Amino acid sequence: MGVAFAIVLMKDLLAVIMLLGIYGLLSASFFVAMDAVDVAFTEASVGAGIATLLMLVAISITGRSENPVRHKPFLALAVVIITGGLLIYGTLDMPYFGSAAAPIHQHVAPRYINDSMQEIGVPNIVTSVLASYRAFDTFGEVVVIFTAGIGVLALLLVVRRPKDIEKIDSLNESMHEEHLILRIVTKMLIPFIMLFAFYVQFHGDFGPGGGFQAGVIFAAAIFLYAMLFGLSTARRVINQSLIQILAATGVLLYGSVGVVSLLNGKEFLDYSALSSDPVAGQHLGILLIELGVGVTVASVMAIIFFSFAGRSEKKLLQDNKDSQ
Amino acid sequence: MLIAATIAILVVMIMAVTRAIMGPTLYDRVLAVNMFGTKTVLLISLLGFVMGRPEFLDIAIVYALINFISVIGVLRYSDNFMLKRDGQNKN
Amino acid sequence: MILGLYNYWVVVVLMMVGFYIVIAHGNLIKKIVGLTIFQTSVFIFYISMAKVEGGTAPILTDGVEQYSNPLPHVLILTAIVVGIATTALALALVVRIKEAYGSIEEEEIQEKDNLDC
Amino acid sequence: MDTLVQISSGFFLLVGSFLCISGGVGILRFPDFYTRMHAVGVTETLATAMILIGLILHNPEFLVDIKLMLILLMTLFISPSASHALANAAMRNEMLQANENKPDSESEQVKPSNP
Repeated sequence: MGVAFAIVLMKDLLAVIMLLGIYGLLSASFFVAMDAVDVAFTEASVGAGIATLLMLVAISITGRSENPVRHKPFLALAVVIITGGLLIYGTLDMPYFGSAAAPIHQHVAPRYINDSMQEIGVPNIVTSVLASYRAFDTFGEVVVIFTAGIGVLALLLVVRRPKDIEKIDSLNESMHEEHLILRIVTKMLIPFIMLFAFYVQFHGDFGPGGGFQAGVIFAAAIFLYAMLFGLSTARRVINQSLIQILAATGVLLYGSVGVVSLLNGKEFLDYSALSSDPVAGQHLGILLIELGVGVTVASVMAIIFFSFAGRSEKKLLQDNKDSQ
Repeated sequence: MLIAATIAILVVMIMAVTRAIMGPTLYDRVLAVNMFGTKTVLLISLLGFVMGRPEFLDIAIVYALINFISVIGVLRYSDNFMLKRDGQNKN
Repeated sequence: MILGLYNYWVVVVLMMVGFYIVIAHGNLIKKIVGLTIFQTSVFIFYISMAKVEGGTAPILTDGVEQYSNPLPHVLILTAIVVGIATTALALALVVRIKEAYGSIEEEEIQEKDNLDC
Repeated sequence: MDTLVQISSGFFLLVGSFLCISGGVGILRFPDFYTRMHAVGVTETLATAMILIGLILHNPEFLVDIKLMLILLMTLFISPSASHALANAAMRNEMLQANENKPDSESEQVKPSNP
């Protein structure tokens, strides 16, 4: 909470973003304390890692200082205090924290907790709800992520001329001379990170993890590589059109699992149609759609990062041109 | 003993946050964030033991990795700022 | 036992901090940061509702009877990833605004718009 | 034997906590960036290692031990290299500023390092 207050007061955007990183870490440890391990997993990789990075790249383009607030903030403060007061008044009717008799725990949750083992056969309830009971919902979310990826690509796509690439390369080389130790450590770490991402992907049935987290971790490995070895190198390693196709492939994989179950005479995304044994079918279905989610998330995150970093390099190049 | 260690780490986390808020320079802040991340890794592992389900250490591994990545990111993009200023000062 | 509601108060305070940033600051990046704080407060709200006293993480093992409610976890898990995607989109828009207007301060952008008409 | 392991685990945890606290005091009280970096270095490697070793001794389960060791190994890889990068960047920045001798509007000056 204190961190949030400090964010209000800070003028230097870089410091704000650093505090945002701390805020993400804090809320993630809060989620662990609240037993939401899957959510903590996601928040750790997304809120503390990716969000901070994207913000950093964005402010490296837009500049880091904030203008002082010129008008008096009293009106805003009044609005905020009144709204907050009303909300707090509203909480007086809420069930107490941690009480097992709260209405939220009465309706569908007991069914998930009691029956999901027989119906789905996956120990991690979060995964079974995410990928099976509420699969349609998750499908919508994957499509949203995909759309956001397309949007970022449409907004920030930079066409790179070969001449520019050479300049950027020389710029990068001068910058990376000091990064020798980091580069070596990173070289050792990246295979490990990718392996870990696969572990998270396929272990999601039994522990915290799943497609969303694995995708983000995989993308984080790509970010690390791109940051330390230069964007052009990373682009050579990871083909741009390939990840664009992969992003679409993930969504299609997800959707086609649903269509297959539809063709087999069951409802959309009802995996028991995939195999003669319903539980085996559920396993197969969850595996496939988690794979789809993971592929989509990883490639969309990579697309977003590459677009932002490409813009940032272009800006850097222009600045250097202006100053010469 | 586990609880004592947890409390100690919480105290240190508060100290790191103070430094991150006060921090006169950018690097102090990065340092504090880095320290905070490491302490979070420890806190997660300890919390797992305190709550009696220590099989969730995967989260701690992710934290360690993400922490590293974000520190590198901060340094890399603050390098960009430096380069920019460098370029401006040359003319 | 009104103190049993403290989790909601924390959420409300965080939410209001985010809200204040969004309405009182002119810098667009700062606004996005405010939105992120707001968003996280909603996450905390859901997750704290899911917590059951004496419960444990919703991963089935032998010998544990009381689990926390898995449903909010699912909703928030996807919400976080969707949140980062939308944040990225917002940042992309900010970058384009910067390139088009040369500024990311709300008032300066408005002034430029007024000049244009 | 069992009590011995428990006692040593408690000892490691205690030492780790003490080192953590001392590092925390260090990061608050030390006068400039490089000394603070030293304090953080102590907490990041030694204290982390101590606490993780304590946890490894505390826990008999094999898989959990492996994961803890993995975390330990990674911290031992990651934090020194991160600290190195940080110190390197700070050094370079300071040198840049010393060369230019230009007052910096953004709050980024590293204070001269004589306490």
